[in-house]
Amino acid sequence: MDNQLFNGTLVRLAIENPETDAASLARWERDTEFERVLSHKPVFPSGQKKWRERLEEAPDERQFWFSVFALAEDKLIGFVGIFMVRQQHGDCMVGIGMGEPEFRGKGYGTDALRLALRFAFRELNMHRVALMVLATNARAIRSYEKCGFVREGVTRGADYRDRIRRDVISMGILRSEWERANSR
Amino acid sequence: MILQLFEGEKIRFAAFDADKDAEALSKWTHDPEYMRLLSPDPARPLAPFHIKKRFEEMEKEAGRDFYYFVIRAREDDRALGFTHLRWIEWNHGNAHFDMGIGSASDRGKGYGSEALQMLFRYAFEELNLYRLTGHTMEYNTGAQKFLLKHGFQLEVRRREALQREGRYWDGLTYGILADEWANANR
Amino acid sequence: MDNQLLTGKLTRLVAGDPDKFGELNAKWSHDSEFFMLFDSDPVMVRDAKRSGQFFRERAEKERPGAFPFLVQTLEDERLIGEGGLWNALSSNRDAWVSIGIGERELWGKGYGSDALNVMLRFAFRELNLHRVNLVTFEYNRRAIRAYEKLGFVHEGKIRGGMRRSHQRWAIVFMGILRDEWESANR
Amino acid sequence: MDNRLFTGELTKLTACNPESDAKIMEVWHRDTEFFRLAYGRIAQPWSVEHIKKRIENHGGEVNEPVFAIRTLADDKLIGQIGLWIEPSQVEGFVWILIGERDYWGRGFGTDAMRVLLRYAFRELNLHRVVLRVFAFNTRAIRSYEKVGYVHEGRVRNALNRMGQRWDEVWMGITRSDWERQSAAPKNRGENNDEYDNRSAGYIKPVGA
Repeated sequence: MDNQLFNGTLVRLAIENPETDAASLARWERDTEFERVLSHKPVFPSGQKKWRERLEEAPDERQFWFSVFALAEDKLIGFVGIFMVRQQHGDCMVGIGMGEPEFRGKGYGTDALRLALRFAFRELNMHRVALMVLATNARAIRSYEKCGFVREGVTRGADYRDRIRRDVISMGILRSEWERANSR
Repeated sequence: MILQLFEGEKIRFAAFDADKDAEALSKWTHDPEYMRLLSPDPARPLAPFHIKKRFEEMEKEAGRDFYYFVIRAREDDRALGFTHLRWIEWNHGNAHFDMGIGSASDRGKGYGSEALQMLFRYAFEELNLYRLTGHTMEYNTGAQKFLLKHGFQLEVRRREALQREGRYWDGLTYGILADEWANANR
Repeated sequence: MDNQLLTGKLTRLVAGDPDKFGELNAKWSHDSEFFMLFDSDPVMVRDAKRSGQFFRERAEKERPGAFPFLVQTLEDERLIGEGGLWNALSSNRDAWVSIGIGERELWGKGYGSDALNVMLRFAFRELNLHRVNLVTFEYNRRAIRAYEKLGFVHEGKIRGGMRRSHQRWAIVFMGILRDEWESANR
Repeated sequence: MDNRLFTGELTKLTACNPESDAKIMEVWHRDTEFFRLAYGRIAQPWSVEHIKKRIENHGGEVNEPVFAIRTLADDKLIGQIGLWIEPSQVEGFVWILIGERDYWGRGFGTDAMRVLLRYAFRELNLHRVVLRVFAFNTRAIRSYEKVGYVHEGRVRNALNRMGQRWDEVWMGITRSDWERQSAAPKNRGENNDEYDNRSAGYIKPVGA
């Protein structure tokens, strides 16, 4: 049995702690460059109090959000989550955001994503995991491809910001593809 | 392209935090000049309790469609004022905005101008709105100059719409289209 | 535009959180004479917590036409009394006013009259009211003289309407019109 | 004083009755031409329950009177009219909708608006009344002009409807506009009841 489910090589996943995590989330959301890549909803600084309330909401079985800690420094650097879980279809989505800029582009995100996939396939017994990413977010797309995600479709001009329309790419990975990618 | 929407040079936009900001807003409402420049409603001093209550009511009434920012000074993070977008009609791309700089000593330093430019960018480039509407009063010549300087046009004059100091004053409505702002900033 | 709307010669009107009203009323309730002059309900000593709760409920249910104030001295910013304008946003353009100085060592020194005069200025210059009503008790002679000096006119009384210390007292009604106040303050 | 304050020449203003009115109004709201004349919001079908709640939630407060418009002849519910009174008690924001199509363009809306204005100026002591109307609603604009409203400006391109941008037209009527208008001879020679007599003093006893 794999008891290191939540420990990777560079990061570990932990359940969110409203007291401490809300402060970081409130700080990260002020970086709208980061926020706008992350979500299609209008960015808005909802503030620490609101984040605290959201984190304290009772978890439901359709979404599982984790805080991502850098192992060496034991520092909260981002979050990752499996959400929109549809048990009867074995389908879900994954979302990831590396809040601390100095930990981006160094493999921490990819490692956290791998842990989330292991959780989705091994623990939640999902059949597939999907995600959506801006066509212009090349670094994220490379990380997803490294984890075994395949492009499944494009919604043309779905993101509209700064008076520019951008495509949104949807990617997915099946359990079989994930098993193969990880048995090598 | 501007990537940071909430960080200006001299100011930044922050969420309203009842514990931190109710005190400052309450102090401003004790200045009749501030209250009378801000709204046609009867000016009255508000305690922090009332500030929080009003904010909750505004939030409940508009649900998600209420974007309220506290304007904070970057130098010492003190609250300078507020600005918000309200009554948003997504199907028409319409919104009303309001803005206030709390203490007289903070006015005339460019905080309002920078806040308005940031609000324009947020309204037209993040929320993709079509136009913005602002209101002021006949005796508030400062606000009128401010609005005209930033590209607003006078659209409606409601004759004798408010009464103060024993006489009637007109209510003024100003509007600006997204393209007009974009062209002005080309 | 008058920017000293809420400031008099000796006092200014400020807003107060329910807890602050509760704390002050609890303190002043131990001076039975004050409450006999200020209120018709049987006097009772009150504790700050329960008193605060009472004012919180009052604030929750506050109707738009209610304008409660605390009275603060200008020289040392002490909170020395309370009052307010009630039912002030009616189509009759009138309102009820109340004033009480809790700190007894300041009685008879003009603080009450000054605060009441500021409230009348607020009523006539900001709320554009036509008249202000007040009710007091026959034995409150010092207050009645002060109201008369401010321009209030006796408009009627309920003979023997109150019973206190084994005696019947009249409930006294007084009123002042806007132009009467304006000429008194020319 | 007069007990016919809420009565006009073709209509009368009555209290709304959520139970019976909501069923009738639900039919009105199926008609998107009506919906788009009356509201700027997104047109969508409203259930009877939804309308009942709207009636119950609005019109209770003293600063937000809402009336049902009924015909004098047969007490038929044909529309709604309401006022939102600014906290300063100086200005009232009026809105009117006539739901029954076959009563459009026959003076019923104009009559109801006249009754509302008399109520606003005589009973509520407002100083002025203002309204917004969409530029494509030319029939309503003409009706408001007949009643005495003055054009006060246009919010440019405020509406995005039927594939086109439309202005929002703002019209206002002050007490003095209204006194002048109601004292002036009626253009259609309607009879002059005591409310429109030339003497400014409406306190004068009836018929004196």
